[in-house]
Amino acid sequence: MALVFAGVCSHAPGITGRAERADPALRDAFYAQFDAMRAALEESRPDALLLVAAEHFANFFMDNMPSLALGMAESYEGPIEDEAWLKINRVRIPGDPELSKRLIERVMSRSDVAYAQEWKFDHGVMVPLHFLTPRYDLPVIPANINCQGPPLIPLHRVWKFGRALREAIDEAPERIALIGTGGISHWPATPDSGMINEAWDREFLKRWCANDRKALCSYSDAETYRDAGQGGFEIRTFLTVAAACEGATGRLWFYAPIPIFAVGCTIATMEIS
Amino acid sequence: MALVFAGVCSHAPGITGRAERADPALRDAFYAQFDAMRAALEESRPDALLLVAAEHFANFFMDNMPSLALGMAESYEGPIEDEAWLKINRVRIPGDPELSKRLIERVMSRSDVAYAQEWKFDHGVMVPLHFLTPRYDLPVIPANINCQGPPLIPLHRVWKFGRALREAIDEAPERIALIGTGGISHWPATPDSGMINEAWDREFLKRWCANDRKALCSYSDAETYRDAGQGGFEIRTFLTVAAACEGATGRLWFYAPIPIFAVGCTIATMEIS
Amino acid sequence: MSLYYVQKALYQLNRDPRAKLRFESERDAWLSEYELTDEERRAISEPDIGLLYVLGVNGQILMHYAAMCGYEWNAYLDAMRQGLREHGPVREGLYATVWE
Amino acid sequence: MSLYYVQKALYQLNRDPRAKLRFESERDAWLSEYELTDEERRAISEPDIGLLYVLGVNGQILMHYAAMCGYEWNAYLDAMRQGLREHGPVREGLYATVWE
Ligand SMILES: [Fe+3]
Ligand SMILES: [Fe+3]
Repeated sequence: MALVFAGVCSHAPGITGRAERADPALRDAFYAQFDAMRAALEESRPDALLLVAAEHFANFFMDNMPSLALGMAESYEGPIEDEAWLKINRVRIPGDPELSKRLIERVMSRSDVAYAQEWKFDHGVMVPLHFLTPRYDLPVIPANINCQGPPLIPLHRVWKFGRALREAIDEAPERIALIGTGGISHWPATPDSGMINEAWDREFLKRWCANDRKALCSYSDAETYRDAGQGGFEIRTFLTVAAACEGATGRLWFYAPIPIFAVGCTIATMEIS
Repeated sequence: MALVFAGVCSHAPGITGRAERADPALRDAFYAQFDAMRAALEESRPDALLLVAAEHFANFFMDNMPSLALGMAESYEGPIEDEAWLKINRVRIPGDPELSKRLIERVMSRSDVAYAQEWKFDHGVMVPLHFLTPRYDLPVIPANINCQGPPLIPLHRVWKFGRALREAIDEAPERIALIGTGGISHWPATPDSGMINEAWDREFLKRWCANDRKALCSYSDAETYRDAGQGGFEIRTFLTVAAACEGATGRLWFYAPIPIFAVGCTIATMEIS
Repeated sequence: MSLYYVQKALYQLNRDPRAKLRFESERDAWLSEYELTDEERRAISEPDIGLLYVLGVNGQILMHYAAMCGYEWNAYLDAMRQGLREHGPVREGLYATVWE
Repeated sequence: MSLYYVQKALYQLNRDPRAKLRFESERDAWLSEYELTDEERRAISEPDIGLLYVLGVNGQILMHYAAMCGYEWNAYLDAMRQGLREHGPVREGLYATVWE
């Protein structure tokens, strides 16, 4: 059992970039839960953090859009966005190419992942790291699921990916933390930015905490688009973590729509044992 | 049943680029079988050609190396190599983005493919097209399997990809031809260029013609590298076609080592019915 | 397919400092390397953020271009809304998708 | 990881006409954008095809660079053999792989 921590959290450029425009009480309550998650993560003493993200055209474009990708670089740089816009300074984040290679080889027996020896982190990775590993001293292994440009990987294949990741993690001697980061319902970077379907989010989180595979995999992309926006496609990152922890259940630490952050802000963990 | 033709053939820049340096009798016998394959392909009246290739760092590099990729462009350009070096003129080859999209969506239910809306054809695609569709008038849908930069997709997942392709092809109303192109044993572009393990090749082709899934999937990459060189990793393209035609058997039209072409030159088809 | 190249041009602008240099020093030559219609070229060149949105550019690409062109967050949102009023609904891409 | 950038530089030279232009007009500035050791930079710059092979560059990348530098096919093969004699066995990458 090399998986020592598993959870999910929101990302969004507004969380850091437009911090001063949010309701201070709500924002600070959210930040406090990020802090609590950091404490729990640190307490699990991980050797590496496997971060399952849904990047936004920072590395992957429709000229070669992988359904699934895993990083295999010695280090990563981020954010790719303007530092002043995101309010996060550009840093280098350590990787672990040797561990990456072992995980990739193992995952490939189930999932057809792309690998990348170079990878620039966007806000989808940097916002979580800013809160969870603020000294950028924990080796990170990025994973990515295409949630931006259809055709998209179907949810039942996402579930298989989560299972494959868990198998690979369990075979590694290292202590590995797994965090998925994505939005639930949201319409980011569109005229509907700030719209959030709270009822849909709460139903989704209920299914996630119950780790109900069937219910989690039952959303069609058409339904998700209609009810949760194109940002809702990012539930794939949350599904991956649920799949990796199949059999365990989850606990919701925080959920609140914060419109200027353009997302229902979420922190949750899976109880692994 | 929308699959109307299935076969495999060699590719190598020498086949066109160093044609004048080959034994003329052997070369012309090989070219004649390429011509025969073109006639058979034309007789099958395909609407599109799905070409399973193993490209050589023309589009895909280790910054984002997909295990599996499918093209979704309106047209493709090739060769990417110097025209004089390859002795093939640069042309535009029609695609069929709408058919591509349907195939990709269907294949994604089984295999985690990357898609590409832009793709430059290298000799691995252009040499077969030069012989098989010399007027470049048949829409092509390129597929690619990473056979160049480990970690490589394992053979049992390649088999699943072939099965997924067949399912997708069978659901399309179009008449689709499927051709895989790769080397068997060879050590291309190294000091051992021209070396060919004929016994290994003939054993592989026996398994391929028998469409013996177990025997075809039993090669380890270590064995292949030792006995068939790094070029031998390209058996993945041949396996894909066998998998797509599981249950059918094959017929070897031509096999002969031609050292200056750096590969055991092969033409074979699967008897689909 | 033209939308593909509009997005590719902006994608490269977002990630490649050399693309940005060429955008500043030789915009027309740089744009001529992408297969664009006149309307698309104009939308990038001006820039007309609202029209780019209507043409179908993904917001995850567009918002960075808007920021680069000096649009503050609310100005970016307003530009898209203005684009919808001026040019009608999004024509192509993810936001125009009719999901079956 | 240095081999990664050696290969990336040559990969881009093979596929991107603008990279080739910069290679011809401002080779040092262009090379400085890749994380290379002095030996790697020298091997690309001279070019020393044999050394590039020994450093581990994949032949599917290297043969095009050799052709671009004027190496006829047999000269390319000879350069690799000469490299092995001068610099010893391939140090890294696919051809140095010890498969378990
Ligand atoms: Fe996101
Ligand atoms: Fe090849």
